Amino acid sequence: MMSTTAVTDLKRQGFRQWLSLVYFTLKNAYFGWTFFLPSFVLIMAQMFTAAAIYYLMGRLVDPGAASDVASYHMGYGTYIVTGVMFNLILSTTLSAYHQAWLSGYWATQFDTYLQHPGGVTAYLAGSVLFDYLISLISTVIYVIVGIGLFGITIDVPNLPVVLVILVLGIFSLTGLGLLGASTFSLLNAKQQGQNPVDWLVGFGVALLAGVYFPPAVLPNWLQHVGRWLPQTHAIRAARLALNGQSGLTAHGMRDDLLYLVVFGAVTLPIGMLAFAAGLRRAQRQGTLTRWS
Amino acid sequence: MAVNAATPDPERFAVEVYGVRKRFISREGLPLGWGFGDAHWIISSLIKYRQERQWKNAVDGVDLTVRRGELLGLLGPNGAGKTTFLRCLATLLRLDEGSAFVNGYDVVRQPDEVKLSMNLIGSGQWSAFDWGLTVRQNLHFFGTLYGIAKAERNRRIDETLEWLGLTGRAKDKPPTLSAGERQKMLLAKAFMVRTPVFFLDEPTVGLDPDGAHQVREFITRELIGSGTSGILTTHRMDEAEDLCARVAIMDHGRVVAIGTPLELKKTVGERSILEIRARRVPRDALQTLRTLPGIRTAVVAPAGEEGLEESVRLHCEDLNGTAGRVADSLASAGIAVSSIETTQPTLEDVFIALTNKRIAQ
Amino acid sequence: MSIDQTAIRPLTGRQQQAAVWVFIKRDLSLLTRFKVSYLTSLMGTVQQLVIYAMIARFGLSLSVAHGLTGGYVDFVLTGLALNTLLTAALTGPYLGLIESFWSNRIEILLASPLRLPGFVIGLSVGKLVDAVIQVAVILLGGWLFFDFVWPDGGNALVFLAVLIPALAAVIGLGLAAAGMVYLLDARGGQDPVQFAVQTISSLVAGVYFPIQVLPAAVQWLCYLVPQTYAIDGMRRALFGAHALAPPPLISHLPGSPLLIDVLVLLAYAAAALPLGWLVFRNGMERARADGRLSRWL
Amino acid sequence: MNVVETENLTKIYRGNQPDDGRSWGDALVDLAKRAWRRPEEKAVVDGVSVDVRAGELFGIVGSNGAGKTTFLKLLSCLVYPDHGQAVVNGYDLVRQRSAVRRSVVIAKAGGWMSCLWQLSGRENLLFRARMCGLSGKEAARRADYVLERLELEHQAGGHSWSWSAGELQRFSLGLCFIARTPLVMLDEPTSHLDPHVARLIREFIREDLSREGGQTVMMSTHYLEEADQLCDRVAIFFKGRVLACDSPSVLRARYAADSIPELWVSGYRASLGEQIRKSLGLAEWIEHFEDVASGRARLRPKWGGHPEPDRLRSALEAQCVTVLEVRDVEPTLDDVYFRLCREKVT
Repeated sequence: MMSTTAVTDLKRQGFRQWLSLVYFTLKNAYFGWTFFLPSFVLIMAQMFTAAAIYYLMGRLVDPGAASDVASYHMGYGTYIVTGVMFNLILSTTLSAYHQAWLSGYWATQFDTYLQHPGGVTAYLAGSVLFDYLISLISTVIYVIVGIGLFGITIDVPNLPVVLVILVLGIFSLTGLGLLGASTFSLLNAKQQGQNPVDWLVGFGVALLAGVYFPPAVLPNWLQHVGRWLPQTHAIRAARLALNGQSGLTAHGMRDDLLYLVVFGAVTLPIGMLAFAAGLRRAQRQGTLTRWS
Repeated sequence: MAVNAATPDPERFAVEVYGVRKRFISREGLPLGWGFGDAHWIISSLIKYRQERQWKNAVDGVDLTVRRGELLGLLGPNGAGKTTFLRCLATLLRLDEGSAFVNGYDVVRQPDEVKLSMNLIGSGQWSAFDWGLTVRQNLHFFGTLYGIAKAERNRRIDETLEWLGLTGRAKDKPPTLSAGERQKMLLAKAFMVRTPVFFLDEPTVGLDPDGAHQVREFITRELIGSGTSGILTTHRMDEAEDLCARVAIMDHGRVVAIGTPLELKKTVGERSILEIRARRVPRDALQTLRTLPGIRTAVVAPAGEEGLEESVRLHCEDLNGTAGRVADSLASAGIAVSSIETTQPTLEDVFIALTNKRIAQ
Repeated sequence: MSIDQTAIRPLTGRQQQAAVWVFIKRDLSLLTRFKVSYLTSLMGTVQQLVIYAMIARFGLSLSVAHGLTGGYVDFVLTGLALNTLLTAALTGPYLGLIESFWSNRIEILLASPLRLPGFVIGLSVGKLVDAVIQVAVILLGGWLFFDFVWPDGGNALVFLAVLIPALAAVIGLGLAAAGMVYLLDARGGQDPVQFAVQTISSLVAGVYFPIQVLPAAVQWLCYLVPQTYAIDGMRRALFGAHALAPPPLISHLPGSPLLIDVLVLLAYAAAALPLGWLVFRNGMERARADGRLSRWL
Repeated sequence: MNVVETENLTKIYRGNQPDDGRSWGDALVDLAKRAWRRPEEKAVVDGVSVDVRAGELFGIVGSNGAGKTTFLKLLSCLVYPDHGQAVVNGYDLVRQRSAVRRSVVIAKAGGWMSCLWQLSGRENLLFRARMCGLSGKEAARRADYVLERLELEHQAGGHSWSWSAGELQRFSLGLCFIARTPLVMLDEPTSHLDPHVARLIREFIREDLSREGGQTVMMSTHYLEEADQLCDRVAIFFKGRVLACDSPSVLRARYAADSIPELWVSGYRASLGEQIRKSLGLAEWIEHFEDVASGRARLRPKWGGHPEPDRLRSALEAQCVTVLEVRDVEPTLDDVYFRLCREKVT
C-alpha cells in the first residue's frame, strides 16, 4: 500500500539541485544530439564546401590588388576562410539562447522543468552550454582541416591571445544573444532559425565586418556603420593574433578589445532586461509551454 | 474467401472487403514522429531497422461489406487496426493480401476511381489546411483538386458552409477556429466534393457535447440522409448506436463481431451481466471477484459523490449459482451490497466482452 | 439532394492542369499574406549578391574569362542566377514532399484524385516560382548597383535550348532525391543524392570560379553533374562563342562546345528524368507498402 | 479546508492570439496595426469565483472555448490572471507564483507533452519525482507501483515516441501521481481513448489519486456522464463564466425537471427529425436508435420546456411514426448542461 499522505509543502530546493538540473539537461541534450550525429557530419561537410568555394575564389585575386588583405600576411583565400571561422564561433552566441528557448518550447521540455522554481533557467543554461560545446568541437575540426587544406597558419605562442579575443567577443555578444532570445515571446519569433536580432546582425556582419572582404572596399559611410559591430573588431584582432602579427598590447589591438568590453558591458544589462521581460510576457500569456 | 469475391456488386454494396491483410515492420526504438537528424537514414537504414525488424499484423484478414446507404460503425481498442484499415481502403496503404472494393472499384487496380469515389476524414486532419489561407480559399483549393469548375465550386461552398453554420467564418483563417469549427471545416471539405462513400475516423473526438451533437446531426441528415454510405470509427458506444445501422468490433486486426447493436447484444447473452450496487468495492475485493469460477471479467464504474453507489458489472459465463457465489464472496469481505441483479447488456458490455483478451494478458 | 452513385469520371487533363495552377495560386497567396517574412527570407539572396559583387570589385583577375565585358561580376552573377534556378529544381520535389510530410498534408493530398505527377509538380512548383523571384533580385540588383550588364549579344532561343534540357535533367535528379525520403528515410532535410549533386555543383561546376582554377585531380568531378554543361552553355549563349574556355574535356572534342553542351544535356535529361521518376514512384510505393507515408502510423 | 479559492478570477486575451505559424516579421506588422487600433478584448475566463475543497474530485465541463483549460492554466501559473485573486494550496496566486507552481501538477490533453523524449518511461517518472524533492528510494518505489498499477510494465524502458495514445495518457497520469503535489489538474484525461483504457484511468483517478493519494483532483471533460458519475462536484463553464457549481445530484435537483419524457417509437428516420421539431417549436432532442433498419428509436428532448406528451404524439403520428411507449426517466447532467447553456444563449 502506498503512503496516503500528500506532500503539502515541498522541500526547499537549493542551488545544488539547480546544478543537477543543468547536468540533467546536458545529458538529455547529448542523448538528443546522438540522433543528430549524422546530420552534424553533413553540416560539417557543407561547411567545408563553402570554405573551399571561397578559398578557391581567392586564387583569382591579383596579389597586388588586395593590399588590405596583405596587411594580415595571408592570402585572400585564407583571409576569407579565417573570417568565416571566427564568425562561426561568434555567431553561436547570437543564436544559442534563442535556440535553447525554441527547443524547450517545441519539444515541450519546459513543461517538466516548470515544476522546479529554477527549472526554466536551468534548462536554458544547460542547452546553451551544450551549444557552446558543439561549437567548440566544430571549431577544432575546422582548424585542423583548415591547416591542411586552406593554408591557415597558427602562431602557437600567440594562441592564448586568440582565445582571450574570442572570449571577449562572446562576452560582448551575449547581450545581443539574450535580446534575440527575448524576441521569442516579444515578437513571436517561434520558427526555426527565425531570430530577428541574429538575422539583422548577421546580415550586417556578412557585409560590413570584414568576413568575406576587407571593409576598406565599402563606401565610407558603410565602413562607419561596420565599426559599430563588435564582430568587426573581434575578427580583425583575432586574424592579426592568429598568425602572430600582433600581441595583446599592440596599439590597434587594445582599441579593439576595449570596444568589445564596452559594447558587452552596455548591451548585457539591456539583453538581460529584455530576456526577463520576454520570460515574464510568455508566462503571462501562457505561451511558455506549447499547449496544442 | 468467397469465390465470387473478385467481382464487386456496386449496386448493393458501397464497400466490399474480402480477406484483407496488412502487416508492418514494427520499429520500436525509433522516433517516428520527429524530425531528428538531417541524415537519420544512416543510422536507421544501416543499423537499427535490421536489428529490430519484427512483423506485426495490423489488419489480419478482414471481411466485411457496407451496404448502399448504410453507415457502418467500427469499434475497437486503441491500436486494433481501425485507422490502418481505413487507410487501406483510401489507397494510402497497399494491401498485402485480399481484395477490397470501394464503390465497385478495386482499391489496388483502380486507385484513381477509388479516390474519386471516397473521402477520408481523419481525426486531427484539419492540420492539413493551410493556416495562411482563409476557410474559403482552403475549400476552393480542395475543390479544384477534385476537378470542380469554379462556378459550381462557389455554389457548393456557399451551400455547405451554410449547412454547417460556418458562413460567418468563411473569411477567417483556420488557427482562429475552435476545435468544433475545425472539425466542421473538414466535414465541409468532404461534403463539398460529394463522393458517394465516406470514411469518418473519430469525427467527434475532442468536441464538446454541443459540437459533437451538431456533427452527429450533420452526419445523419446530410450524409446518410442523401444516400451516401460509409464507415465510422469511434470510441463512444452511444455514438455508434445512434448513428450506425450495423456495428463491427475490431480487435488485433480482426473483426470479432458484426451486426446490428441488438444482434450484438444477443451474442453476449440476454442474461449474462450481473450488476452489483454497493457503496464501495475496494480493489482487492474486485480482484477476488475476477477469480471466481464462471466469471469472465468485472468492470467497475467508480462513483464520485458521497452517497452515490458504485456499480460493478460482472460478465458471467452462466448465471446459475454465480450470483450466490458473488454474494458470499462480498459478504466475507465485509462489503454491504445494496443490490445484485441481472441486467441487459449494453454495447459497452459487448465491447468489453469481445475485446477483453488484451487486458487479461 | 442526391449523389450519383456510380458515374465516376476520372479527371481530364485540363482538370489536372487546373490542380497544378491552384498550387501556384496557393503559393503566391501565401507569399503575399506573409509579406514581411518573405522579404526577410529574400534578404539572404541580397546578401549573397552583395558578397560576390564586392568580391568582384576587389580586383579578381579573370584571365579565363577575358571575353566578359564586366569581368567577374558578369561571370559570377550569371552563374549564381542559373544555379539558384537549378538548385530550386533539384530540391523542389524533395522539399515539397517533406514539407507535406511534416505538415500532415500528404494524406489528404494523396487521397484526393490528384495523380502522382500532378502531386509532385504541385508541391515543387512553388519553389521554382520563388527561385524566379530570387533570380530577378540577383540580376536586377546587379544591374542597378554593381555594373552588371545584360549581354546584348545573347541569343534567347539558344539560351532556352540550354535551359530546358538542363531543368529537365536536374528535375530528374530531384525526383530521385525525393524518392530517397522513403527509400532511405531521409526525411530530415538532407539526402545523399541531393547532397552529392549540390556539393559537386557548387564546388566544381563553374558557378563561382572557372573550372580551370581547381586542382586537376578533382576537375573530372564536374562532368558528373548537369550544372556544369548548363552553366557553360548558358554563358556561351549569352556572351558569345569566345567568351570562356570550356571545361577541359569539351575543349578537346571536335565541334562547337555549345552544341556539345546541349547534346550532353539532352542525353542527361533523357536518362535522368525517367530514371528519377522511377525512383520516386518506387519510393512512394514502398511507403504505401510499409505505412510510412504520413507521420502518424 | 479549501485547496483552491478563487475570487473574480479573470483572464483577458487581446486580439488574435499569437500562433505558432506566424513569423516575427508579421508579428511586427501586427504590432504596428495594434498601435493604430486597439484590438478587441475577450475575457476567456470572466470573473470566476470557485472553491475546491481538499481531497475533492472536482469536474469542469463546458463547450470548446468556454475557458476550462485556461482556468486550469491560471491555477497552475502557466498564465497570469488580469484581475481577481486566488489562493492555491494556501499560496497567493499572484504573489507566490513559484510556490504555487511547485505545489501543483497539470497534465495536458493528449498526454505526450509532459514527458521528456530523451528519457525512458521509468526515467521520466524518476526525474519528475526527484524534481519534486522525493528521495531516490521512495521515487523508485512509487515508479514501480505506477508502472504496475497502470499496466505499463512493458513500456518502462520505452520512449514516448513509441507509445500509443492510451499509454501516453497513462504515463502522464503516473507523473501526476508521482509528483505527490496536493493538487492535480487533468485536462480531458479520457478523450481519444477506448473504453478499456478510459475505465482504467477513471478508476486510477478515483482510487489512487483521490482516495489513497489524498490528492485533490480538478479535471475537465467533455463527457458529461463521466463527470456525473465520477466527480464530487462539477462546475459548468460557459463563455468564461461559471453557470453553476455543485455536486451532480444537487445540480440535477435544482436545474432539471423531476422527470423527462422519453418516447419509444418505430418507423422513425433521422431525416424526419427536423420537420417534427419545427412543427413543435422544439429546439433539440437526442435520438437514440435501437435499430436503424426498422426505425425503432428512443427520442428524448434535450432540456426543460418539453411539450405535452399528447402534442408530441400527434406531431409524430402526423409523420407516420408510431409511438410505442412514453416513459418518464430521471434527468442526467446532460439535461442540466443544455438547459443552462440554452438559457444563456437566448
